[in-house]
Amino acid sequence: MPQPLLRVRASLDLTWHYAAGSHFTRFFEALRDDGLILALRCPACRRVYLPPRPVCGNCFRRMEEWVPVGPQGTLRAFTVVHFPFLDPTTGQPRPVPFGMGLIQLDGADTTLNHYLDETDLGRLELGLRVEAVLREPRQGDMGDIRLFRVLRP
Amino acid sequence: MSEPLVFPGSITIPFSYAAGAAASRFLVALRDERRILGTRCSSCKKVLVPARSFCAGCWEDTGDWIEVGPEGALVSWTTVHLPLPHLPPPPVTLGLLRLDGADTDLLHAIGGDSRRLERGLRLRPVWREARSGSLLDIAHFAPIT
Amino acid sequence: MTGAVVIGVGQTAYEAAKPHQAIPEMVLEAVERALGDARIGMEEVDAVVTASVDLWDGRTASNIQVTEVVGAVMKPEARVAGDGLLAAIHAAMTVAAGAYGTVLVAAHCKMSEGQHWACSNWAVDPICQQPLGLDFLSAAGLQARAYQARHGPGARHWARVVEKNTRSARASPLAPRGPARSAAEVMASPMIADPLRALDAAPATDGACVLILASPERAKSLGCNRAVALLGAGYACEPHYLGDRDLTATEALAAASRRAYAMAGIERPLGEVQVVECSEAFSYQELLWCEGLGLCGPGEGARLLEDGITVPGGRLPVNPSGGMLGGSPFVVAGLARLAEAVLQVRGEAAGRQVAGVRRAIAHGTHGPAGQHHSVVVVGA
Amino acid sequence: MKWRRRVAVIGTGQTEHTRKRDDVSQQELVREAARRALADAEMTPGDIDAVVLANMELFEGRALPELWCAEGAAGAGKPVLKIATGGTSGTSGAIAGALQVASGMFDTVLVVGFEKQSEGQTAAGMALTDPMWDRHVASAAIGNFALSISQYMAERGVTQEQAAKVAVKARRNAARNPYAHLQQPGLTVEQVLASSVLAWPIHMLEMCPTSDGACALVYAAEEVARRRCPRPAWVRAAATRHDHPYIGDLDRRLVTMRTLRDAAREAYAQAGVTEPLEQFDVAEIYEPVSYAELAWYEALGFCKEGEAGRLIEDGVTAMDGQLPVNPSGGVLSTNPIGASGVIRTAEAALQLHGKGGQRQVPGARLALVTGYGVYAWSDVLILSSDPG
Repeated sequence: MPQPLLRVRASLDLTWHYAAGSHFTRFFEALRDDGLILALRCPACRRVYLPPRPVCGNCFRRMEEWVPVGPQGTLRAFTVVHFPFLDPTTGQPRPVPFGMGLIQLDGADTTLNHYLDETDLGRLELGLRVEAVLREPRQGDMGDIRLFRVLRP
Repeated sequence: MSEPLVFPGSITIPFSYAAGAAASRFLVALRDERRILGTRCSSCKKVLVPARSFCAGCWEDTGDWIEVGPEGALVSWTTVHLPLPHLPPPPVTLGLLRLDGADTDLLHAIGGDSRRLERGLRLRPVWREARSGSLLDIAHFAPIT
Repeated sequence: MTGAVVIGVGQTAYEAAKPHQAIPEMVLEAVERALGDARIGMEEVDAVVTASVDLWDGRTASNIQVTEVVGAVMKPEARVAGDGLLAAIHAAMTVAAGAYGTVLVAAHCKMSEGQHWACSNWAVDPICQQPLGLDFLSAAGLQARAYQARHGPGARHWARVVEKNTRSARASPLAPRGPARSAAEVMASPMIADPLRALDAAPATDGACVLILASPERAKSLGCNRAVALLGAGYACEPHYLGDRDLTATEALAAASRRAYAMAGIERPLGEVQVVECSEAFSYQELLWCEGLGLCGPGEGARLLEDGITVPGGRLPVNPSGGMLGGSPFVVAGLARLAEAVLQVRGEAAGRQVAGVRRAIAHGTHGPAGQHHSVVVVGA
Repeated sequence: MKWRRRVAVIGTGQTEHTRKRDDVSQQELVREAARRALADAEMTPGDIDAVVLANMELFEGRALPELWCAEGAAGAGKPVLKIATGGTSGTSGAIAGALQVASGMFDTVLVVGFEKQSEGQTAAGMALTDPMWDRHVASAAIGNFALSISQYMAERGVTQEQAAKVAVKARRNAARNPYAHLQQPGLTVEQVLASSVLAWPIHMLEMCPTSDGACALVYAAEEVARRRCPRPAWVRAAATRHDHPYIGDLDRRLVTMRTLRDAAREAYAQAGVTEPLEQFDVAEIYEPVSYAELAWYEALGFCKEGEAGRLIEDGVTAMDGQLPVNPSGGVLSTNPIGASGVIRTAEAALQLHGKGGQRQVPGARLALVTGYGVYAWSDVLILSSDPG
């Protein structure tokens, strides 16, 4: 009789409360209160970063110049995800398929990875113009940008 | 200074850890035979409990399987009074006990009134009726009265 | 000699919580202080070693959030999990190897953001110890009782460690605001893991610590005239199951100390070192770690305190900064001890300076009941 | 190479990597690889001065697993530390172990990388990114690569067929590697392109598996290496680059891959390599998805921008090509994440040891190793039969 091989189950179910800090606080307050998406520009290389953060990684310079960007932008990368992996924030598989893109908001140098309202591959291509669809009413977290809508001519 | 923005977050992921052949045999012995097994290191001859496939100190494979206990002597204990998500509601007493025939101490829950615990106190395992092949098939060790 | 010197030290204040700072902002504060202290710009830093633990931070690859603030963009970085002093020893080895001239070491932790005891249940093996609920608190309770049973010193002696360290912490500008604790207060605080009471445990704190190491040659070329040498370093790990270990002996700490002392040419630390900064996550541990560090024989840690040797002004003050009981977070504590030891050797430990420090010992530990230990000897 | 003293790999060992190992715990899995590496180096645990472990703990829901698993690497009582840097944990662990020996603090170091992904939820672990910014959209390696591949295909004209050829090469090579997880000697391009799409354009058969596995290697300082090993694999270069913390920061990631480019530039300079395609006899590079291998060809200077597709089509990197890439089958065939970087290093070393068996590249003397992690972290090592 082969030796039975047992497994020990354990469910990680813990909570954290993450301090947003001054940069994210300003970002989410502007998003919630004014529907504005704020980025930060490096004083040395002039690169405009999203999300805002304490320093520019290339120059190691603190950044203080806030720049409103978007809400429109250009699709720089895209995919349609089909594999249902477990979403650790919900403990449930994330519903598929969903479209996802790297969006370069007008005025920003970095891109933002977010959902697209399009899941038909045939209707997605680089360079498409997209627009942020904001949640109403906004609550001051990343859910306030629900997804990006492809602007169809 | 305005109220700081703090985001609540949770991580919810199930895990399933392979006990491995040696620990599986140890856990099956708890489940099916209500026996506590150790393994003897082929080099230093210590009887290691819980049973395992090798001795950490000598890094040699263990050889003989030896039943230990079921009774043993309390070595150390602590009664946790904080409500913690990974523990039953407080107070919960965890102890290290040296089972008869073993050369290492077993960690387990200790039952009974924690105020009456003392070093060397003789204990015996209290088995659960429904056993699933887990260290928790022993509900706790209770003082032999 | 380890072949590395410390040229810069930066610490944030250690506070019960830093709700206005995200982790990158907190770490940047320590980085800027360390660069200022070393009088160099980030362009002078060749490589980075970070210390962080993913579950404590509640995220994967927890060092990625500090990549930019530690200056690791387009530079080498390695994350050593566990304790900041261990990260510093590894960094020193990379300098001694000749791979890098300067290495920035950064450790961070915000204990206020997660359930730290519950998280530590996931740091013990999942088969035989985690299901029973063992965590760093209960492991310490088991060790404290075993230590008392073996050597005698109990709650009354431990409480005096808390009294000493929380009073010393008042003199440190970096320690959390809060009152010094009398031994009586400690012994009146609620029992949390019998025999340990609430005030026997180091308070949960947030903070970051950064050190900048360099080769002696690079330090000279950078014009650094206050470099403090890492004279010796050692680290060691004990078996994992508590039941396999002698919780009253400190085999790993003794092994780590022997290696560090041999490198630094120290025979008797009590006579040859002028200050010790050790990582006492619990009151009784300062007594046990003094024994493991060879300051006294087994079981004699309490007597060192009673004889006034380890108090401020004593023959060998231990934790004039207040140590962990004074407020120093997981992961950061060991590196903060090294920072304090360097400040002592430089004579710049504001408010907590010990007279005439030529050599200091820094100690870091992590794991259940001090399973892993790191020891560093620093000197002028 | 300006290290204080020479260091070589004198022994390697790994487990038979597979989807799920029920017969061993994480600790015992580590021991399996460590025993084989010590046997290969003809050493006992007492001959090892220190241990370096590599593992991405939270993928299996652990914290500080080195404190439990060190015993599996004969670490009880010894100096032990763990390196955790995403996918590069294994190569960064390999670099850390080499630097520790070069420092003079230890004469011998045992490095063990390990992962038991069957015990957790890898994609969920990977998706635990910045909680404020992109955790609710994060889609792990598959989602991230799919995004970058759409840019790479558009700018470099790489086709799905060319990418599928990489997967075919990998899985066929793996068929000659007893330790590889996925061995598919008869895999065809058509089968790859017919397999289910995980995230466009990535098909199931061109994405790495999740594996249970461990890999160990023994480093020794020069005098020990010369005494104990007939053909030491000398570490001639090691370089690491990390990058910005968000995927969106990385400008056209696979197209530019500045971290791999810069790490390779530094490593080549350390080892005196000017023509990588000609000088290297074998390469073990870290390719979690087929397209990544093509992007790495360009970043490593094997070819000019846009020529990677030709390289794979002309068989330049096949076992009988000018520069065999991933005789082991690579990450595409085997991916216990914490171990994968150590596997790359060990596979390069065993080629130089002449112990490649059916996957041996005849006469291999100069080997390239790369590691890839998170969004764009890169490690490069160069091993050589010539101490330099």
